[in-house]
Formats: sequence, C-alpha cells, structure tokens
Amino acid sequence: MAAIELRNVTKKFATADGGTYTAIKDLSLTVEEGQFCAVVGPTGCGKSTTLTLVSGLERPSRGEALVHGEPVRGIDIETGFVFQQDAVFPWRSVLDNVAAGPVYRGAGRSEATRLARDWLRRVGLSGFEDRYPHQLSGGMRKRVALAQSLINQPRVLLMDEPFSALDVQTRAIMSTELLQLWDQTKPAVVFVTHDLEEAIALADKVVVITAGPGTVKAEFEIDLPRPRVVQEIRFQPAFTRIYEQVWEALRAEVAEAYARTTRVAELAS
Amino acid sequence: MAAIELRNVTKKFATADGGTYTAIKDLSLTVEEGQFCAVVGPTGCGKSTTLTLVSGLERPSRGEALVHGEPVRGIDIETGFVFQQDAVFPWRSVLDNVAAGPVYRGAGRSEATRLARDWLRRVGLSGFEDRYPHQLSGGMRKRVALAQSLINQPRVLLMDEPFSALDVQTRAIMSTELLQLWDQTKPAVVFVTHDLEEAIALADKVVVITAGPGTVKAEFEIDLPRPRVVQEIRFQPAFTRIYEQVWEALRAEVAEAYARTTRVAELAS
Amino acid sequence: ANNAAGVQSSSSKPAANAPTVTIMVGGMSKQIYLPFMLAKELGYYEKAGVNVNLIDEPAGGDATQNMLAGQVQGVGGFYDHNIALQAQGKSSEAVVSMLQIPGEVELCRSDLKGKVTSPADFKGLSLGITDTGSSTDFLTQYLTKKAGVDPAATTRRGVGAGQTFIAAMKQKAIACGMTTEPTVSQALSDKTAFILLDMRTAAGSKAALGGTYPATSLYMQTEWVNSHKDTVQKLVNAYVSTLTWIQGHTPAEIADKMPADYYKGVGKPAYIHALTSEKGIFNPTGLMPEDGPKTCLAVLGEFNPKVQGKSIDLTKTYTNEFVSAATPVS
Amino acid sequence: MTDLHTPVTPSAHPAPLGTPPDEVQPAEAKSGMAAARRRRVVMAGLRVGIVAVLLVTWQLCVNAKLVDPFFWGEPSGVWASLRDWVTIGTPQGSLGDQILVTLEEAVLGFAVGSVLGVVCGIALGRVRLLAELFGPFLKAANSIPRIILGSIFTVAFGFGIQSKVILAVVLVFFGVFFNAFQGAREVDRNLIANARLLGASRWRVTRDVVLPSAFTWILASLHISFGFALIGALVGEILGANRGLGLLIRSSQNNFDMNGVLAGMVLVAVIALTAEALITLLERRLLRWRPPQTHGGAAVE
Amino acid sequence: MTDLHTPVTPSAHPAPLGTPPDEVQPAEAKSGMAAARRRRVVMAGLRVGIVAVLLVTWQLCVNAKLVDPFFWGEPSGVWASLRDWVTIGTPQGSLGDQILVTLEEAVLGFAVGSVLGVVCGIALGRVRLLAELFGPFLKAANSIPRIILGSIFTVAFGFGIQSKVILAVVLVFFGVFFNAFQGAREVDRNLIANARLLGASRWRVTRDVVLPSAFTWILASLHISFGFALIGALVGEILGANRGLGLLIRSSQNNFDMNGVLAGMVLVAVIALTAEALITLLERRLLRWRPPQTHGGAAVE
Ligand SMILES: Nc1ncnc2c1ncn2[C@@H]1O[C@H](COP(=O)(O)OP(=O)(O)OP(=O)(O)O)[C@@H](O)[C@H]1O
Ligand SMILES: Nc1ncnc2c1ncn2[C@@H]1O[C@H](COP(=O)(O)OP(=O)(O)OP(=O)(O)O)[C@@H](O)[C@H]1O
Ligand SMILES: [Mg+2]
Ligand SMILES: [Mg+2]
Repeated sequence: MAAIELRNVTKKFATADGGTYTAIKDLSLTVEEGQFCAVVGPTGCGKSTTLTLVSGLERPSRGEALVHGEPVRGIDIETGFVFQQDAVFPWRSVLDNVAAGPVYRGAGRSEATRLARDWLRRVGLSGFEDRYPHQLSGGMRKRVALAQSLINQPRVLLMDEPFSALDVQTRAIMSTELLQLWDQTKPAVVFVTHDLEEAIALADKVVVITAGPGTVKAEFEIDLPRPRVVQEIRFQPAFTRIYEQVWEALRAEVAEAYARTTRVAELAS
Repeated sequence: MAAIELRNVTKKFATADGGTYTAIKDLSLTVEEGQFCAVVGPTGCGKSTTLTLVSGLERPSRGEALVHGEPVRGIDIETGFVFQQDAVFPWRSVLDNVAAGPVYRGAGRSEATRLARDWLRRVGLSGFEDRYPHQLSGGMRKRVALAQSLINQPRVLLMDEPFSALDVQTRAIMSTELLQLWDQTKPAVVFVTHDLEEAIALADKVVVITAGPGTVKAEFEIDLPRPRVVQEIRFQPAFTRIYEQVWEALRAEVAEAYARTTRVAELAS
Repeated sequence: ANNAAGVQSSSSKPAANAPTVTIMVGGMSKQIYLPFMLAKELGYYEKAGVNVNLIDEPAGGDATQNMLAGQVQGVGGFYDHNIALQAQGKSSEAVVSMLQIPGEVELCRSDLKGKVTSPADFKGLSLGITDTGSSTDFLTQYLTKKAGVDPAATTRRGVGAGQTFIAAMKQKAIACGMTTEPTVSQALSDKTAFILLDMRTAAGSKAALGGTYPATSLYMQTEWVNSHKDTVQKLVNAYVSTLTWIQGHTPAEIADKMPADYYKGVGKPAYIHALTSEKGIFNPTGLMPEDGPKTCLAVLGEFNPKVQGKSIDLTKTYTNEFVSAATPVS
Repeated sequence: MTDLHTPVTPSAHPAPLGTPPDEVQPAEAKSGMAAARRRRVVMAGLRVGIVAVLLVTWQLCVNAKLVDPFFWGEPSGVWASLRDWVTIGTPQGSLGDQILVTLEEAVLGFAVGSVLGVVCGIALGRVRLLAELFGPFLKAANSIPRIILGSIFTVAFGFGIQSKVILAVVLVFFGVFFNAFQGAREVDRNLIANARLLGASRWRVTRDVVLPSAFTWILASLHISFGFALIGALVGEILGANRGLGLLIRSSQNNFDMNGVLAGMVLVAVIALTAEALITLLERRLLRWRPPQTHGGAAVE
Repeated sequence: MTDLHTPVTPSAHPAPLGTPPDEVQPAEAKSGMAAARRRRVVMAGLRVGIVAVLLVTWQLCVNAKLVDPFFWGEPSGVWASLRDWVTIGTPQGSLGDQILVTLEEAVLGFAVGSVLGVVCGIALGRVRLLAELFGPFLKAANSIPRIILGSIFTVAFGFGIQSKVILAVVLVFFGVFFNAFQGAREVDRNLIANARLLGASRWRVTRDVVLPSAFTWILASLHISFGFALIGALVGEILGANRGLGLLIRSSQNNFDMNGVLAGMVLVAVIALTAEALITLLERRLLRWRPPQTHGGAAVE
C-alpha cells in the first residue's frame, strides 16, 4: 500500500465571474512508504496546490487523494507540512514555536522543551530560543518552521521549498540533517524545490510537473547509492547524467510556461 | 562620488531587558554609480538589515549611510526596494500593484497601465492581470514585487533575494531581464542572494559578510566581460576561479555561524 | 451643604426593629414633592417609628411600574396614576394626599404676550410638557379641550424641566408649556416667559380645571396597604405632621430645612421666592379633597387611551382611613 | 458582523490566457453553490423556528399566568399593537411617518458619525502627535453617559432633528473612531514602506495603504454602529420630540403599555437588520480582494 | 486606544549566545529613552495647556456674560462643587463612597461583559453554525436603546447593584463581542492549518491561535469598553439608585445645578482615564510579541 496516492486529481478554483481556473488537472502520483519524492516544475504550476490536497487542507475538485490507503478527509496529524509562506506563530517565542508539536501531542512541558532545544541546535538556532519571530531574519524563520515540523517525526512529510531562504552552506547542512532524520524514521516525503541539484541529491524519485494546469510530465527514479553526502554527490557522473535528463524535461515546461504568459515565444530560451 | 556609501555603520536592536543585540557592526561598503554589487553571507548575518539602512527604513545606531553623497534621512523615492518578505498590496489586482509606482510618480492612468502590462509580460505574468495576490503562487507574487519595483527605473536598486522563490529557468530569464534593464539605466544595485553562482554571474563586485554581527569580510571584483549570458557564464574557467575564491571566504563564515548556534563544532562541515 | 449631608446620614440610621419602607419619588427636588424630603429632614420618619428609604426617579411611569414589581413599596407621585392602574387591572391607592391642586403653571413665551391670552388661543401652537403620557400631558390636553380647541390641533412636545424647558422656550421650540417650580421662577426671572394659567393657588386652579385636582400623593399597592396597616399608619403620621409643620412655617424657614443642593442651581433666594408663590398648594390636612378624584378621572378618561371607556371605581383609588386616624408625631 | 454567509467556494478571477478552456462545466462548483443556497434556506428556517418557539412559549406562560403581561407584554398584544399602528396609525400619526423620522435621524447620524470617526481615527492613527495630544480627551469623552449629553444637546441644539442627529453622531463616532484608529496602527509596516518607496506621498499612503488595510476594522465597527445610530435617534426623541419611534416607545412606556414598547423594539430591530444586510453587501464589494475567511474554509477546521 | 506612548526603540530579547558582549554601552539607546521621556513630559504639558486655555476662555466668557452658566456651568463653580464634595461630602454621603459604588458596578460589569463578549465572539467566530443561527439575534439586540432596557432591568432586578451591573454588562458585551467575532475570523488560515497539522485539537487551536491572534481586536474593544461599563453603571444609577456618581449627576441635573453635573462628569472622566491606563499596561504585557507599530517607526513615515 502506497503511503501517498493521488488518483487523477483536478483542483479548480472558482473565479468571481462564475468560471473556474484549473490549477492542476488529472494529476496522478504515488509515493511509497519510506520513499523520498522530490517535485519540480515551473513556478505557478501547482506544486503547492498538490501538497494542500495531500495534507487535507484543500479537497480535490475531482479525483481522489489517499494517504496510507485511506481517502484524505481532513487534516491528519500524522502529516508534517513545512509551508512555503511563513506559518510560525508570531506570538510565541522560537522555543515555544518548536515545542508546540510535542505539547499538542501530549508530551510534558519539560520533555517538549528538551526536544525543542535539541531541534533548535540541529537547525542552528541555539541562543535564539527567546526571540519572537519578527526579531529573526528570513532564513532563521524558515529554520524555525522546519524544526517545528520535523520534531514531530511525522509519517508523511510534505515540504514546500523548505530551504529556499538559506545560503548554500546552511542548506547543505540542513539537507544532511534531513536525510539523517529520514533514515531514522523513514517517512514518506514529498519535497517541493526549485533546485534541481537538491532534488536529485536528496530524492529517490523526482517528479516533473507540467506548466499550465499541472499534471505529471515525467518521473525519474534516482538510483544513486545511499547514504549520500549532499555536497559531494553532484560531482558523480551518474548525477550529471540524471541531471541532464530531468533538466531536459523541466526546461521544456518552464519555457512553455514562460512563453505562454509573455506571449513572446522567442524570449523563452 | 559613490552612489551608496556605508561608513562604519552599526545597527543595534534594543532588547526587552534593556540590553541590545548588534546585528551589524562597523560595516563599510561603497557602491559606485552604475555598479552592480552582490552581497552574500550566512543567514542572519545582517544582509537585510544593511539594505534597510541604505533605503532609509531604519537608521544606523552608529556610523553613516550616504546615497549620492547625501546622508540618508528617510525614504528616498529614487531608491527601489524588492523586499525579502511579501510586500505587494493584497487589495490591489496584479496590474494595479505594478502600476502603483508610475501612478504615484505622476504618470497618467492609461500610461501607467500600459507600462505595467509591459512589465507583467517581462516577468511572465501576462494573463494574470486581474488576480489578487492571494490567488497567486509564491513565485508569482515574487515576480509581481519585482515588476513593481523595476517599473520605476530607480537610480538605486536594492534587492533582497528577489529570485529565491523562482525555478532555475525563470530565474535565469529574470536575471537576463534584470541585466538588460541595468544596462539601459545603469542604477547602482545591491543584490542580496544566497546563490553564489548567481552573485558572480550578475555582479561587478561580490561582498562577503561575516557571521555574527555582520561586517564586510572580503570584497571581490568580478572582471568577467559583459554582456554576460547568465546560463553560460558558469562554464567559463574565470568564473570557476572566482567562485572558488569567494566560496572559500564564505564557507568559513557559514561554518562559523552554524557552529556558534549549534555549539557543536564538528557538525559544521 | 454639610447640614444636608449631616442630617441625612443621621436620620437614615435605622431605628432598631422599625419597619423599612422604600419610596420612589418622581423628582425629589421639585417643590411639589417637598414633603417627602422635608419629613426626613425634620426627623419625622424616625419619630413615627419607620425607616424610609427615598429613591429619586425622573418623571414618568417607571416609579409606578417599580412599585407593582415590588421593587419599592410606595410612590410619591401624582394621584391620577391610581386611576390609570385600575384601568389596567392593577389596584393601588393613595394613602395621603399632599397637594390638592397640581402646582403646575402654564407659561407662555414673552413675545406671545397679548397674542396668547387663554388656552383658547392654543390652536396650532407647540405646547411643552414634561414627557408624553405624563400628567402634564393629560392636563394640557384637558385645558385645551376645555377651552374649545381640539388637542389634535396643537403639538405637544416633551421637554422635561429646568434647563431643557427654558431652552425650549428660548429656542422657540414651544410657545407655551406646563411646568412647576422652580423652573417657573427661573423662566420668569429673566423674562423668558409669562404666566398664562397659575395652578399654584386654589382659585387659579379651580378657574383652570373647574375643581380641585389632587396631585402629589403617596400611593401604594392596595394589597400591601392592607397587609401593612401599621407601617402605613406610621408613614401617614409622619406626612400629616409634616403638612401641619409646613402650614406653620414661612417659606424661608422651610427652605432652611431643605438640603442645600436643592437650591444650588437657582440660588436660595429664588427658591424661597418660588416657595412663597406656591405655598398654597400644600394640603393642610392630607385628606383627599371631595371632588378631586372626579376631576382627575375627567382628564384621564378623555385623553389616556388606556383609561378611555373603562369604568373606574374611584373609591378604590384612595383612602382617607389613615389620615383620619393620624396622630401627630411631635 | 462580516458576511455570515460566506460562499463555500473561494472567489477567484477570470482564467488567464493560456489556460485551456474548461471543456467540462464544473458540476461541483454549481452543486457547491446550490448547497450554499440550501444551507441558507435551512438556516433561515431554523432562525424562524427559534423565534416561533420562543414566542409560543412566552404566550403560553402568559396564558398560564406564569408571566405577568403587565410587566413583560405578550406576543398577541405586541402583534395587536403592530397591527393597530399599521392599520389605524399611531397616536402621533401614521406609522410610516414615525419610522421615516427616526430613520432620517439615524441615517444622518450614522453617515456623519462614521465619516468623522474614520477621518479622525485614521488621522490620529497616522499622526502620532495628534494621538498623543487628543487621545486622552477622546477617551474621557467616551465615558460620558449619553443620556446626560442628550439633555445638554437639546439645550444647545434645540428640539429639532439636529439634537437627535448629533446624539446619534456621538454614539456612532466613538466605536468607529477607536476601531479606525487601531486599524490604522495595525497596518503592515512593510506595506507602508513599500508604498513610500514606490513614490507615494504621505496622503497617498493613507488613502491607498492605511485605509484599505484598516477597512476590516472600520467595517467591523460599522456593523454595530447603525444600531448605535438608531439608539441615538431614539434616545434623542425620548428626551424631547413630537414624532418618531422613540416617542412611540416612550409614550407606550408611560402608559404602562408594555406591548407597545415591545412592538416599537420589534420595529427598531427590523430596521437594524435591514441596515445590517446593506452593510454586509457593501462589505462584500469592498473586501473582494480578500482570501476567503476562516469560516468558509471548512477543510481547515 | 493602544499605547499612545510606544517607546521609540523596538523591543527585542536577550542577546543570544555567541554574540560578543557589547563593550560600548549604547549611548544612543539611552539618549533615545531620555528623548522619549522628554517627549512624554512635553506632551503632558501640552495637554494640560490645552485644558487650561479652554477653562480660562470659558470662565472669561462666563464673566463677560457671553455664556450663561445656568445652562453651561462655569469652571469656578465646577471646582467649587468638586471641593465641596471632597471636603464636606456629597448630599448622599462621602464622595469616596459614591465613587466606590459606581466603580464596583462598572468593574463588575466590565469583567462579566468582556468575558462574555470574548467567549461568545470567539465561539461564533469559530463555529459557523452558531454565527448563522444567532448572529441576527445579536445584531437586533444591539439596536435596542439601553435606557429602555435599563428601566426593564430595574423592574426585573431591583435597585440593588444587580440592575446596574447587568446594564453595564449589556453595554460592554456588544462592543467586545463584535470585535472578538471579527478578530476570530481574521485569523490567518495558514496559522490555523499549521496548528492543526502540529496536532492541536480544535480547542487548542482556539486557545493557542485564534485567541492570541484576535487579541488586538479584543484589546481594541476593551479600550472603549470600560467607558461603556461606566456609562452602564451611571445610567443604571440615574434610573434608580440611592448612591453613586450617577445619582449625584442626576440630582444635580434635577436641581438645575450644571456645575454639579460637570463636576460629576470630570470625576467619571478621571476614572475612565485611570482604567484606560491600566488596560494599556495589560496590553503592553500581552502584546509583547508584536513588532513595534507604525506610530513608533518614525523612519517609515
Ligand atoms: N485561491 C486561488 N484562487 C485562484 N487561483 C489560485 C489560488 N491559489 C492558487 N491559484 C493558482 O493556481 C496555480 C498553482 O498555484 P501553486 O501555488 O500551487 O503554484 P506553485 O507550483 O506552488 O508555484 P510556486 O513555485 O511559485 O510556489 C497558480 O497559477 C495560482 O495562480
Ligand atoms: N527587530 C529586531 N529585533 C532584534 N533582532 C533583530 C531584529 N531584526 C533583525 N534582528 C536580528 O539581526 C540579525 C540580522 O538580521 P537580517 O534580517 O539582517 O539577516 P539576513 O542577513 O537578512 O538573514 P537572511 O539571509 O536569513 O535573510 C539576525 O540575527 C536577526 O535575528
Ligand atoms: Mg508554491
Ligand atoms: Mg534577510
């Protein structure tokens, strides 16, 4: 039984004039138990929308979303979600933000704090425990969100560009942390990113979404050996080969998306 | 006369207990008229803070910020600012958001709309003119912000990770657009990014900021020939050489920053 | 001012095991309600062996409603409410009548002097009353009707008393209006108005209304009266003694007894002057005047929609039993 | 109160060019709208049901002599009063006239009061000096009982429509003012900074950023303010008038006619609800740009 | 009204580990605080100045017989009334007693009313069914004049503290309710979603996300609500009481003593401003987590 299964899902948004806008269309996707799946695609193609369907935040207009074989009916606390936009609680200190999950899941106050401190250390925020989110830099807030979600060790982990505000180095460190965690608890991961190298370095499978109403254009199994060292893997020849394949698929979509919205075809490289 | 000059600026934030936190310290930076300056540094090192000082949104605790030789006293409309966080107006349609600048600067309604449509095409958002920001994806909102700022052709352009939510391809297209614009009007640019390749590909000068209270660690003149083709430049040997130099400087800072906040030195690679 | 505070606090000290009665008065500082506070200031409640808790209440029907709801036991107000209540199936009665004439004055704006000489000229005018549905409302309509003018041809406007009444005159919002002392003196003193009808004297009132018109009285629910005859008797004793005391003293002496804040706004001389001009309104005995209830019924029966067409047993609206049996307290 | 009937489906705008036309007409969207309509009807039915149950219980209590209609009125009496007013007219003239008089006062007071409140609120919210100077005075003024103000106003402004309108203005003003003030201060700093950098003058910032962003606050206060304007008008009438619903209520009260009092209140409530519906319409128009609110997003709950 | 004296420097928290200790004690921060203090003193001075100018003008107008003190009172008379009340006592007993009585009613009404308002507002803001069912009733109820309610309350609850407290509760309730309701609906969907995903029950979401995020709304309404509670207590006293500031004002009014009325109002205003200052303190504590507001960020302006 697959951990995550999307069966021909379509998501439409109603428009004011009574029409609809189709964000994703007939998208099918399967993520096995313990599989790390990266999703790439042009901006605005429906990646975030796909994640909201899996998490139960939105319902498909058509088709079905299943998690562990059960249709998604609402929010499931076995699912972790790192949002693309800020979603940390502005009225809680960094520590309390990260400790929220364990507390909600019934851990004692002190146990939760201990865990939270540990996670803050892992994301490199020791010493900022007492800050409020508005006192952090963009990258720091993103890391708080990461720790907040990872601390719960969810069985299904959805991440929407989690490393986008981080510098290369921190990003590499976070990736290594993420892979370690994933190795320990083996959740099913859907990881949305714009960084193809990152996608290939981390994932078992890379899914390319088409422009326009998003649907799956191609899936690539990444058979690079594990454990991987994120900083080094990109220099392997196998990596380069895969990279080029995926890039080919992606490039066409991005060009298509851009051409469409500029109506100037020659601009798209 | 330099377009932008920071003279030993220090920025402290007051803390609740009466103490202060020093975000940047004795930072000096000069950007010449028409120069494209990229700023890199570990997350939380004070890059965004630096931009707020140049734009007049905040005042230095010590030292001086000058633009075109004049001390910065407040917001200057000759300065364009692309914020790290969303700052588009949620109650305006995409078109009205982009047209805001020209209208504020006295252009007629129809002239402003014409300009805005042109800019929306350039950032690949034709067809989305009537949407409200909440109906856009993260990357689309970022592009609205870009167009909103670039349409004014400011003499000083401050950009805080403007391409962070974009896929590689769109990012490349946007970079090319940006370089074209820059070439036409030659503003002084300060461009904050986490992508070292991007920094080198675009800039005349790359500034590396230190961890902790940010200060300038090193400056690198990028003497690659212009016009540059962003997608191709990374394969030039000169590029690789510069990359390695800058990377060396940056890597140490990132490692330092991370080690400090995790207090586990060996984790920092 | 301190004598007022002092006297009050000492007199409100509860006498041991004396019954306590709460009385709501429809405008305590109006001179037509003067006996209630005077009795307190004279210490007559205490001497009569009853604790009285006076609550002030602005004009209107609320006092009565509160009595019926059991929130207060007695009301210091116009007798005619008893008639209105009977019309609605509630029984209450006046146990002592303090005013045999209304003490109201119909004032008219000075610039109308000569133009308005009697209620017969009210046609088309705007007439001030304290509040819609109040006794001044019915009295005004009665006077109008009696002078042969259809009340519907006039406009009646609730303007309250005091500043608001005088302001209404000055702003020409009303041509004439019915009010009591000390508003009357105040309006006369700066020549804002002249007196059209003076119902502060028995003669004037008879001429205007065609009979006595019992106004201020203490009324209570019949049921309560019957079950607390002792207490009622004590109360009535206090009031009859007060009424007697008023007859034996000059306006200045009366004013001396009243709390200073009662004349703070208009000044003591004006207060005394007002009292002088209407001292005759006070009922020397406390007995209900013979023809009084009839006049009231005539007024209400015509203009109060709730009384119109109802048959009223006037004897149930008052009793002289307690006044007749009253013994002076001092 | 915003939009108790948020449509279930979030609103969006015309499909952009490049999106293939939707071949299948979205049956779901339609059925969603039908469901929303059905829900609305059910809700209205439930509300009517609640009212009916209350009224019947009340009437039964009166009939069983558990409740004294002299104090509390009775539904049949209220109905009779209303019928009389409609068919025969009120003691002060036709019912329509009374309603119109009160409505005129309330609407005027509402308009003036809310405009003043918004202008002052935004001004004080934007200009720190003003807020520091006049804030305490406004707060002190807010604690003065309006009845007393009412009688001062009648002295100052006479017994015409003026004093009632001013009373309504005063009642409306404070609620709107304090919300507009707070709304102006809640504006995202980044948005203001952005507008300034784009070249907006301080006045444009106020108009284009502060006002729209304070709009939720202002609208929230407008929802209750029409009720306040009505109260102002009614109280003004009670304190000195010869027409209007307030006088109708007051004279019923003075005649011990509880049913009349309640009938008057029913009329007032109907007016208030109508006005509320209009404000909600306005709100929907003005806040089109917003993402659907939490209530609507059933899934999130 | 929030925090008219936002400190100029935004607040932050203890410097994190790893930051080198600040050798130089930040002179700017200190001088900033001194400047803020100076500003505060100047402002207070200006406010006092405004009051003084108004009072003197008024007194001069009275002396020049341009203003009739019978209608409008005069500062010297108001002062005399206040002095008498303080030194000799009021006709109803010592001034302190009157203030305490009114204060007790207002505080009780405020507490009960705001708790009820917050609870109902959040509940209706969170549960759509409740909002749709009861929303219209609350809106209708909001349009009922409180004076009429007041006299019904005295009939029902007597002349004790009860009827005043209930009147205050009613006045406070609506303002708080509507703001809490709106605040609960303004909550960022993402935050609710995040909390749910982190494992929060609906109740925890309400407590940990909806409530704090509606807090600005609730606090904004609390700022005016104490004024309302005072009004409720005063009106209740005016409608029937034998103690309290309301009675003091009312009996001054009945005695045509405008100075007494104004003196009473001055006392009420002083109480309201004190309460307001306390609420502002509470607000500062509860909203510590917020970035400094627009007023404070002078640079942005
Ligand atoms: N509430 C909405 N109403 C209308 N259209 C919407 C709404 N939400 C999203 N969309 C549209 O759906 C499409 C997909 O959006 P989505 O956020 O899933 O893109 P994305 O792939 O995550 O892009 P990015 O990489 O930029 O974050 C976009 O065209 C967007 O404009
Ligand atoms: N208002 C504030 N109060 C206290 N500290 C603050 C405040 N704003 C920023 N800081 C601190 O200042 C430091 C620099 O922040 P800044 O936003 O400039 O970083 P940055 O270099 O832009 O980081 P990123 O790349 O993550 O965006 C951070 O440590 C941050 O926590
Ligand atoms: Mg996205
Ligand atoms: Mg930053």
